[in-house]
Amino acid sequence: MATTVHEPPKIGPVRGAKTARGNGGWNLVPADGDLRVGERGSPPPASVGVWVGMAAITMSFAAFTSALIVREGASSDWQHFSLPSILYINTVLLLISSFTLELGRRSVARVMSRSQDQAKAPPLWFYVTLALGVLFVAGQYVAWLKLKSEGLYLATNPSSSFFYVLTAAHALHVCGGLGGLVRVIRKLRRSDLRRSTLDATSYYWHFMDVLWLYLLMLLWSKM
Amino acid sequence: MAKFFAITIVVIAIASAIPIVMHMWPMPQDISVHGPLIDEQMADTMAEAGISFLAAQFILAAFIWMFSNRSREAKIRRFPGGAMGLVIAAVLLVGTEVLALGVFGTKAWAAVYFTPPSADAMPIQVQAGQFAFYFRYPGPDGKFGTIHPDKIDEANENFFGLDLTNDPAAKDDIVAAEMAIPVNKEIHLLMHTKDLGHSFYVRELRVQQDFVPGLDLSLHFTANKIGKYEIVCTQLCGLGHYNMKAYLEVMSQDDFNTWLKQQAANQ
Amino acid sequence: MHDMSTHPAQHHHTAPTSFIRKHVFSLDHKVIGKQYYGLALIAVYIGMALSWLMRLHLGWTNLAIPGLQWLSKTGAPGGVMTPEYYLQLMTMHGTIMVFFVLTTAPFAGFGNFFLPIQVGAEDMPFPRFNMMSFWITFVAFIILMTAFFVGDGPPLSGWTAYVPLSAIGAAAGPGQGLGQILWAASIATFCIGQLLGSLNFITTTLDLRTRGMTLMRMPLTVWAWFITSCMGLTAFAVLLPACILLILDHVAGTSFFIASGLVVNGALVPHSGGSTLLWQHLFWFFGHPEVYIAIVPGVGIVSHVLITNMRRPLLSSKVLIGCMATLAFLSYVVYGHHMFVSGMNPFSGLVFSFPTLIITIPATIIVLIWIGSLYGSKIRINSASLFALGFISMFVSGGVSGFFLAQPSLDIYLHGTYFVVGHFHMVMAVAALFGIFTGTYFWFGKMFGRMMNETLGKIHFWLTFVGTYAIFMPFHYLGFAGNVRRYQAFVDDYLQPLIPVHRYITVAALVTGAAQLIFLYNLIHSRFWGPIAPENPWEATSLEWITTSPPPFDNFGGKHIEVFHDPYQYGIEGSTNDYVMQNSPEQIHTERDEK
Amino acid sequence: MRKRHHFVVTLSVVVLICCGALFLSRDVNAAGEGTITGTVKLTGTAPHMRGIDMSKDPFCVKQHENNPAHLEGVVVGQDNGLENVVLYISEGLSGSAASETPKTVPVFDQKNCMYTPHVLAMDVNQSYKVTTSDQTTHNIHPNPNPMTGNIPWNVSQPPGSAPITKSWKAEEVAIPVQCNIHPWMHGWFVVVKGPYATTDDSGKYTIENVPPGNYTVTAWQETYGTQTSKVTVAAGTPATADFTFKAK
Repeated sequence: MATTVHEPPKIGPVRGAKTARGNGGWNLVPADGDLRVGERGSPPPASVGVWVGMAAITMSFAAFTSALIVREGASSDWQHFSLPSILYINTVLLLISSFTLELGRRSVARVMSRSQDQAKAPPLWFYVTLALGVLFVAGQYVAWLKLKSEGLYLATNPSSSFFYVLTAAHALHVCGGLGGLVRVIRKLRRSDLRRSTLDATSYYWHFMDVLWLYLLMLLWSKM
Repeated sequence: MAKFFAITIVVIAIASAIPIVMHMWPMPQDISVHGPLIDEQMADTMAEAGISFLAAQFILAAFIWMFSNRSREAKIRRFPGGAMGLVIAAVLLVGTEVLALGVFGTKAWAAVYFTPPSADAMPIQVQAGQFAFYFRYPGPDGKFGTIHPDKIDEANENFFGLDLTNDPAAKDDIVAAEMAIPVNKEIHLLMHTKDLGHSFYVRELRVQQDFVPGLDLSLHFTANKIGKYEIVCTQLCGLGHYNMKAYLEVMSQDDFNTWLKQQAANQ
Repeated sequence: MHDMSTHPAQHHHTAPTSFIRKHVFSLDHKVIGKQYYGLALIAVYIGMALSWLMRLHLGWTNLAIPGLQWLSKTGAPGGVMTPEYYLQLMTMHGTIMVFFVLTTAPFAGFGNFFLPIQVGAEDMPFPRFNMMSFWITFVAFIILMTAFFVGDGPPLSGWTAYVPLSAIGAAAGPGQGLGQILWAASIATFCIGQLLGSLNFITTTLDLRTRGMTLMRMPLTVWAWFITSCMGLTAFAVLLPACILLILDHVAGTSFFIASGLVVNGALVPHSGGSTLLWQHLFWFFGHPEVYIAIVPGVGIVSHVLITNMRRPLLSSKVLIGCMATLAFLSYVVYGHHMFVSGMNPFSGLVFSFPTLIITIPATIIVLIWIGSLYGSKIRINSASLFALGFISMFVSGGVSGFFLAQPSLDIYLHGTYFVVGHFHMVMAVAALFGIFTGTYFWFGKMFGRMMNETLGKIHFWLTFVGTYAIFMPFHYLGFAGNVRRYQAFVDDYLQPLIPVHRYITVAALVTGAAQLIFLYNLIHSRFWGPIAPENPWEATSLEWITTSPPPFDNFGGKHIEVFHDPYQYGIEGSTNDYVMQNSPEQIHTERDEK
Repeated sequence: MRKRHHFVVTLSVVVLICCGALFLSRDVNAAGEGTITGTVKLTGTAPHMRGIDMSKDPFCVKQHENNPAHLEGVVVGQDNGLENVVLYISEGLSGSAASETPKTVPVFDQKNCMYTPHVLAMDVNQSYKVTTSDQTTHNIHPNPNPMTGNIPWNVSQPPGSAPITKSWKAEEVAIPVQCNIHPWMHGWFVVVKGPYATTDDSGKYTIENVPPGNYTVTAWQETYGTQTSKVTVAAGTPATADFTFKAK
């Protein structure tokens, strides 16, 4: 809201009269009480929104987890199997992608903070990240094929069911992240990328890492 | 308008209370040993809930009556005690109230669920299925034959999927479509469901328990009044849910023995 | 600093011109709010029609309802409802009402329209998400409706869709095949829509408050919507996975919920080892917060309207907010009280029982704050305030029956009877609807630029208020008599004598339902021919009243809002008007200042 | 003018003759069709059919106060005649004879909480009627084998509600029918191609309208399965095929 200038508030005539008692129980700040919205600007919505979104996603996966634990305990038909080793490669890919994204973000941020106009050409790192992300999803798919070849299908056993469901859910969210990344690159090209969008996207991406590490641990301990 | 509204609230409140006070649709007479605890608890709760209901509605009505459509000049007056007073009052009054209810309620709950059935309790198995109950008595050997779901064949009345050729325990099991129990004898009811979630509800026994697929629960109770009562299903189980019922006959020990002989003969 | 100081809300400041962008795929939170409200309106009348059919059938079981056979030939041959069709209608009634009325209208509908305005924002931070949120919800509604017309109709497993009934498929009963899948798909879609909505609500509240709008200066409605969206964010995020697992059990042959060795309709079910209670836990972990998602916005709206019409602030808004937050929090730790007799460990029954009883404390405080604030106030009687006061009465009536159901020992007797039906209709359905009516009569002018007809409004109120008591109080009595719910006919011997009561309820329901047509007429008529609404018809103080009715595209016409006061500066004496707008810079002396 | 007159007359004469010919030929055809008759008996002691406990539904109990209901897996009538056996032609039918579907509509009634008849035979695509004579709601739930292409259905019939008319589009011996509301209610739909018959309480049956030829007749009994025998049908004289099932 910096775009508009506004005059300092006029202080009106003081009414001496008493007001109602118990006026909501909060104390009156006469004027410009809270300036967190205004010139100094609030944390832009994107970076708040992304946290809220991550909270929701966390909740969903918490639900999946509790379902998994309850279902495992529900009966003795839980079949253990060894995770396809490609998962570990995928993990490394994802971690690296986070790193490259961070490099890209830093470089763009540097330009942004220096001058109004921002880097026209999106740094190479973004494309690397994109590629790694795609590789990760593809890798997950390979992992599925591996399980299929072992005769472990979605309905074979609760353990395999949960494996597919969890990996699929996570892969879907990663695809969302990829979408965001593409958007960032496009905006950079059009040079109307907002810092907050960039940060939000990268937070989300790192969150996908953390989530995946958690899932890997869960699967590793349960499968 | 406002005064009329206040009156309406009072009238509705009283009208709502009358059927309760007059016992127009009372709970049926209790026939179980643990029942009195529940009934007592019900009465206490009714008293407390009723009082708070009437009090709240009356005060609401009174204030609407007193303070609506006042002149613009009328002064806004402050509620004596203010918010904090109310909060403290609420926490103390309601807090102690619900705490008391909770503590005493626990007694009734414990009477049903925390006490193990006595050693000489009579085991009866009830199997729920769309949309009927079937009851099984272990017979002379006192052992239930194992249930083989793949052997369940209603067309030939093998409701429990018993293996009558190979399973000695199953041979003398007595299966009936109604439940008969001797009076003043503790019953240990083993609950099994054939297909979906159902529930076992006998108003007079003050007993309600769901059947959970894949999870065999058990109940125990003692009926102390002879008579014929209805067992109904209270867990939505499909199109015949409303018609899923059976009869519970509480008999004297002798009548029960003869009844059991009859059933044995029908097998 | 091109980005830090500006908000995306300002990035679509030029109002759209094309009809589609303006009224259909609009990014404007106000249009989206109206769209949600419209959806709820359609849904609520469908749901009401369903309840009429159900009531008729319960009163006169073999009654041929003319025309019903056109809705479903097999479901109602010659207009006589079959048992399965009754249950199917019941399921749809519950699902439509809970999801597409009680969640959409007070939360998504009014919230979308007024939350940004009341915090002085120009729009939601993520308008595209906001638009998607509505259209996804709309798709969910369409999916649910199609269930009426496919295969053997909608599912019959109730709005709780307990497994394995809902997971096994067509063998379990009519509608349990395709119908049930559509149901689960619809609810899953709905969850996504509401998650996007909640995301917007929370971010708006935290982020887009205008200059001077401290958290403690937000109107109570904003607080209510904020708390609700926090609940929505967590609750729907749990229901979504649950629905996915249900669909997989249904179509992909997995066994999350279906136990071993089930023989349904003479055939052994090919699943094994699933946990029946797992669904109930997941569902009710969503389900109980959902109850508060329905009622908390009502609490906010009612407080907002009451204060305006009492011409004084509440005794303590802080306490009210605290109570709403407590309710929200407790709703997650009490959900087990829906499962007292469903085979949980009896000890956990106790564990869930106490917090449930504790909930009555914040609820009581809320009521006491309202009643206490009524004391010594200057109540203005109009349709809005009547419904607000009616809400209090309903909230109390529905609340006290909670005393019973909170205790497992009494739940043994009352669980699964009409007592429960009476309880949740009173406290959740009717109370929430009263909240919606309150909001409608209060804000209609602001939303549509024309005032509603007060006389019709009052007639509507009297019929509804008396009618709902006439319908739902007897439900409790039936419950004490042990009348089991979800029965399409009362064939049990002990239920025969209760049939007259059901007939009476049916009549009451028909009349009260008819009264809602007055409301519909009032809405439509006022929308087009009502008197033009002034900017601030109720002499209210919060920000929605400083702009035109209806507000311009950017809410305040580019004018910059600065907030100097708490939202509810009423009862200020010694001047022509007894209130001070939230954005007026004049200073007020309170006794607190003098101390 | 006269010419046209002639033409009209001849045309009408020709038409008349053709009609007559058709009419007569139809007669001749019918006269040419034979029948297969016989008896189905049971040897050995019939298994004990357990009584049915209907105490779940007071209405049903009342209906059977004096005539207790029994299972109907094996129903033996006078001199060991086996009831509810379906006989049909499993081989040798010419396409036309197999394809034509009778116009009669067999009725499957729900009476006293039992299915009457217990076994209902019908032709492919022949429409049949399900009625209820009881004052309690019934539910009809046939479960055909999914492989056959017959579609299962599941509908309730409240007291006094209209009959349900349906038909099966594929041959299937036999489709179990049950009432979900009354678990003991079980019956059978037997869907066959071509002429069929069901034995009466004395085990007798007659398959009508069988064109002359050599056939294999199959007898189906729900408990004992099927038996076949070869018969030759000549115009006029009824061929006989008797069957004997052995009690296990």
